[in-house]
Amino acid sequence: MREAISQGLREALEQDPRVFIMGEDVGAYGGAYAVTKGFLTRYGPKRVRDAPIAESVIVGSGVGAAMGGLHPVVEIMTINFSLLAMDQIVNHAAKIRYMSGGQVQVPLIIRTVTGGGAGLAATHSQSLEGWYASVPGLKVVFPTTPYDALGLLRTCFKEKNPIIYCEHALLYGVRGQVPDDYYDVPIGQAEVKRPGEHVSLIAYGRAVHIALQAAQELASKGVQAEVVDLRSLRPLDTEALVASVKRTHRAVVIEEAWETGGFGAYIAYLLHRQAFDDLDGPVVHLGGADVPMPYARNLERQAIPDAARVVATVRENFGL
Amino acid sequence: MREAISQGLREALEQDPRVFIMGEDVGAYGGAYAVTKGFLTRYGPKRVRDAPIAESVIVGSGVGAAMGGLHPVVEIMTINFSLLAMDQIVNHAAKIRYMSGGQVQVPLIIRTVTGGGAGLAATHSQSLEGWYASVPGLKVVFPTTPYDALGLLRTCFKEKNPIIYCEHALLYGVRGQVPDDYYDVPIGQAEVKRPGEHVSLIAYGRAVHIALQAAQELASKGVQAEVVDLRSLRPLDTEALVASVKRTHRAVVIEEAWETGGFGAYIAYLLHRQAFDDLDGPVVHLGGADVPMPYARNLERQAIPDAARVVATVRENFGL
Amino acid sequence: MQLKEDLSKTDMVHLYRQMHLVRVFEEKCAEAYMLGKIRGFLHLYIGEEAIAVGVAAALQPQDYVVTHYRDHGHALARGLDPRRVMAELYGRATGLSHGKGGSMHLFDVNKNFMGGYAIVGGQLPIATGLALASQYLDEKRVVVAFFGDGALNEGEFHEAMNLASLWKLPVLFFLENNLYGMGTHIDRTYAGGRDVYKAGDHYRVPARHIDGMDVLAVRQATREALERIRHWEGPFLLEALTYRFRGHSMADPVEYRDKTEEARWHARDPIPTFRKYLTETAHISEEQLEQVDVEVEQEVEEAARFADESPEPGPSALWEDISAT
Amino acid sequence: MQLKEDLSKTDMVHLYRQMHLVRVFEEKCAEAYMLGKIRGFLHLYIGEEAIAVGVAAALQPQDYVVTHYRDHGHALARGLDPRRVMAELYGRATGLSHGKGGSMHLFDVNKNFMGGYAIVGGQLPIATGLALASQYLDEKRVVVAFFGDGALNEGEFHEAMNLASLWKLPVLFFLENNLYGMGTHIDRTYAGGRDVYKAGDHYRVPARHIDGMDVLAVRQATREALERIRHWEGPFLLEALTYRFRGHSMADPVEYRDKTEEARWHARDPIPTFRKYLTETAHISEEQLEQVDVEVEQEVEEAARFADESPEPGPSALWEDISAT
Ligand SMILES: Cc1ncc(C[n+]2csc(CCOP(=O)(O)OP(=O)(O)O)c2C)c(N)n1
Ligand SMILES: Cc1ncc(C[n+]2csc(CCOP(=O)(O)OP(=O)(O)O)c2C)c(N)n1
Ligand SMILES: [Mg+2]
Ligand SMILES: [Mg+2]
Repeated sequence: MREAISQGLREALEQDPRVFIMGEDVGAYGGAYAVTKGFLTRYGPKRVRDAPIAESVIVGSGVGAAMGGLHPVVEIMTINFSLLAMDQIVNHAAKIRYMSGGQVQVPLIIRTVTGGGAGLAATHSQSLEGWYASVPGLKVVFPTTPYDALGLLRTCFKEKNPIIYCEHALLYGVRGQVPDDYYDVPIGQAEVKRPGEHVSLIAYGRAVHIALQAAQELASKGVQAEVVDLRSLRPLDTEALVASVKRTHRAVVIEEAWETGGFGAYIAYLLHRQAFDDLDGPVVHLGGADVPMPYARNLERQAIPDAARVVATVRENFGL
Repeated sequence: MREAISQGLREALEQDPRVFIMGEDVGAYGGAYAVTKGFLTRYGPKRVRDAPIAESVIVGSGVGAAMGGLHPVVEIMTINFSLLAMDQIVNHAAKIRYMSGGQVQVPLIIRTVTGGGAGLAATHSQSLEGWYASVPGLKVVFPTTPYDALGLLRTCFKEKNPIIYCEHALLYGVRGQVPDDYYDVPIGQAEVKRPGEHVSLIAYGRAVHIALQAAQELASKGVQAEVVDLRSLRPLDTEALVASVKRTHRAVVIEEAWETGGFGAYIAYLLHRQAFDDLDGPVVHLGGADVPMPYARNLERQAIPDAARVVATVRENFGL
Repeated sequence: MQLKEDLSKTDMVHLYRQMHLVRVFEEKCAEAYMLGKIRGFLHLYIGEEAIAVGVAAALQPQDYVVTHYRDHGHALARGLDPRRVMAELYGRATGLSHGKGGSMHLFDVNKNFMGGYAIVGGQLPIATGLALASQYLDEKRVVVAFFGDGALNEGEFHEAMNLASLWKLPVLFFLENNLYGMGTHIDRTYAGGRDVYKAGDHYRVPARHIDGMDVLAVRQATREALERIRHWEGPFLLEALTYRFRGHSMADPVEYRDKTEEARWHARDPIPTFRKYLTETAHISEEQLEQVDVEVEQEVEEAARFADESPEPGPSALWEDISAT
Repeated sequence: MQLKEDLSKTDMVHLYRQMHLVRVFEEKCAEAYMLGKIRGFLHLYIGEEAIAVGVAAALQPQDYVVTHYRDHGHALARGLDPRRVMAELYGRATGLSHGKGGSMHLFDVNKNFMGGYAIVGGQLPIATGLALASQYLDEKRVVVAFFGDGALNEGEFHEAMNLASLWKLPVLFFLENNLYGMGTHIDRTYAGGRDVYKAGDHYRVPARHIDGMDVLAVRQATREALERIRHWEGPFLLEALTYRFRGHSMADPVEYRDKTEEARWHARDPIPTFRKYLTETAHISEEQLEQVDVEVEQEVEEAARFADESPEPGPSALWEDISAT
């Protein structure tokens, strides 16, 4: 996964002189999660820019540079720190095109790491991508396989819009096939990662892997779960989700974010709205525990949905 | 309404020496929306503190002062600017108690103005309270009448937690009875603002008034709509909402915030989950248009739900 | 004011014309606001015209301008069409942004006018980024970023100054110090004292302060600053002392200012001061200036008429311009 | 180092003891981390001990301490129970926060240790607020706020310095300048040059810089700064030059630093330096210090044993301490 993202960035740096990378420790350090390791030596300090720890000006100057004709990739080390740049993201990146009546474009990629599970506690384990997904003017993508990571990134570079590109710290090690030949993955298309007929497990990010694990366990009990990966939260491929639910008549939406007000609950709502008569029972939203993330391993495990919880949710709610 | 909030603040200043007010232009200017007019002269600069335009340190020093034994009221002029203080609100105010294992309390009231409709365009018309309502450790209240405004504020001052107290710019002029005798309104109790049997209109903030208007129109057509005012988004009085829907079998959740990922969609989800068998059809979520708020009056009107839209929604979805 | 040899009479009359245009335009705005034709917050620049006009006179067409919500002056001085600015304020389809941005968010890419920003301080990181683009693409454009004394205290000022200095980006940070952020005096918001330009030292950014009521001084200082910046010496900080004659916005009854302070500043009104200079020192005739006044008034009337007669944006405009396809 | 007359031998041995405690404690942490007993990010303070210990020696019990995520040194120097700190790092119910905060978020209200903050710069506004409470309640407490050279560039540094100065709040802003923020050298992140303490000028905050490898110098400078602050003269900025001997966190292979630079700093290790001073100048016997070493090692072993044997928090702890009732 790490290598796929890295490849996508290298391709862009090599093919488009307007592309550059800017962020905290993207250069000399090689990126907090080693995605841009070796880039500084390879592409030089004009293209790979270590920035001061100052999230607001990192994003804001990315917005300005995009307005000025470049295609910046800014890295916010983790989505938790994006709270310090939230004004630039929400009030500026997302709105400038609209407020200018379409005069100004903001082709900006904001790479960031989201999610919990690594023992980093409350300030460092949040899943805030749902907030960004609710903002008109932004796009939010979240790859879960190396194939999608590279394919989506390629598409991001063709976009003229601000995009939040989410990476999950615990997915960097995920392995998978990446074709040698060029391909890309369009933004806004969900994908059925595993077909099934009894229940739809709808998820994004690391929750997709949890859903896949759960599907495997369920299969051993004769329940065929379909796993649908959003791949992008905004635009949201509602059609694909509805289609899945119309096939299975049951759905669980799984995410790491807090259950209260979670983006997954919005998806559950949409499914009720658009497939009410096809449903055997209410869609279930399974989110993270409504607590600041605790440090202790046993508590952290309780706070993040896992395969066992998904299986139990399916069984309890649908009697499967 | 303005006077009720002002009264609540005056009472607290008079009764509790630990209470002080801090924010941009709360003193000499009298508050951007005149809520603290005359306070500086009356209570002096120790209690009523004009702060530099620096949202992060306004909230952050409020957090610190609360940890140090005071009960600050900080004013963020509008919720749009709270994006600049988001880290202090979400990563600090909300989490310090938990991260300290309960050692530290943060009794802090953050007053802010939310919503659109005044021709202020995209950067100044947002309804972000739903984001805050999704954060464990915060409470979010939103009064819609002078009675609730004073009653909730009194309760806020009894709390030891950080609270976002939302005011809607277009509701300051709302009139209503306020008893002379002491009363308060608990946080976490929704209220039926108008009873009805055919459909529940669930709303918060200015949308409550829109729902009331819609209910009146519907009544003239023989449809009795029940209007339920959340009064607080977190804690959410799910029980009261479910009870209403169990009576009416139909519901529309109305809010100004963007429809995508809206907090109202979460409420709709909860209702599906907890009252599925009592529903005649899917709960409908009616939010603001998924656009950055436009300036032009006609476009802005299109972007914010109004009574006509509520009525149409009820008729189209429930054939009423 | 000394006679400036490098300015032709035509140039000087143009400076006067532009200041007068901003003034008359905004007086018209105030009127339209009272009639409900303009809504929302309306922040008038009246009293500060010498700055926008002096700076604009020193800029090249390729330079970028970004500013705050008090942006009509900068827009008109930069040469934006008053009709389209007014139409924007009226929320009409013919506005610069089809009525979607309004008073606080003016944009005109054809003039490299890259926006009015309504979040205090929010324009400073963006200006820094535009300057980065200019440097990166070797375009030799300078970015002028206007901001107020209130914006000084936002963290973004600090972050932007630091980055611009570190990377030697071509930004002119232009502080319009009108002594107040809304109702709060700078002495109660800024710990560094009155010589605000000295903030530059902290970031190793060269800085100067000038009289913001003197259009020629503003123009001259801006020219000198731009010269330095254009040779890639990095950013520059200019502080111009000025005064906003009206309230912060139309809603502000201005109860926090001392009347004698106001009177002192009114006596220094940049427009009559410059007019006097033109007639007395530069020997430009009263008649010529009266002629300019008439033209300006006609231009503003025409802008208002244009705005008034323009259609509202169509309902589909709500959904347009959100994302590029 | 000169012999300090105002310090008893006991006091001096205590300083040594505390530095050694921090060092040995953290070496144990590194070991525990490799064994998977401590998780997440672990940021070691090794090399910087003279600062935390020197400052703590100058503080009064009522003073508040806030710091960043690299907080074990400040916690132990402030007198927090090593057993409960270690238990917190192990994520156990007996930890200071019942295992809910972890390494980056240590708190102990009994010691007025008001938190380790893992958002760079985030502690500075909070420190300012604690100081406001102290001033408001006339408590004469000073707040010491530790932060790194990386935090300098966050907007919150600016906002906090400005407000603290404006309102004359009793904060000691204590900059631990170890030259790097993660892998990035200060010369590439801060435009103001190497004499960072001069940033104080901008805010009219008095400032000094000192040798952060000399525990006595740190103690002395802190005492003097606190003296000034306590007389309500407002905040003070102290910059101590130091070096982190290990990586930023356990995950950091430290490939960005020059080995000769590292060696130069290792030669100035504050602990052997001070030990040498104690034996050679202050005439404290080797035996006495060896005795201290043994005690410290036992204390750390005991802390690790305590942590290891402590239970995990019970499942209901997940839902506790979110809101006060
Ligand atoms: C981040 C943010 N905080 C607060 C406001 C509200 N506000 C608008 S203008 C203003 C005063 C700004 O003062 P200054 O920067 O001096 O500019 P001036 O209005 O004097 O031109 C305030 C507080 C805002 N728009 N954005
Ligand atoms: C707002 C924010 N941005 C980025 C990070 C990631 N991060 C953690 S520590 C650190 C470096 C801080 O350096 P400095 O302030 O010099 O402290 P030091 O680690 O050297 O003690 C960074 C970038 C963070 N925790 N918070
Ligand atoms: Mg001002
Ligand atoms: Mg450092």
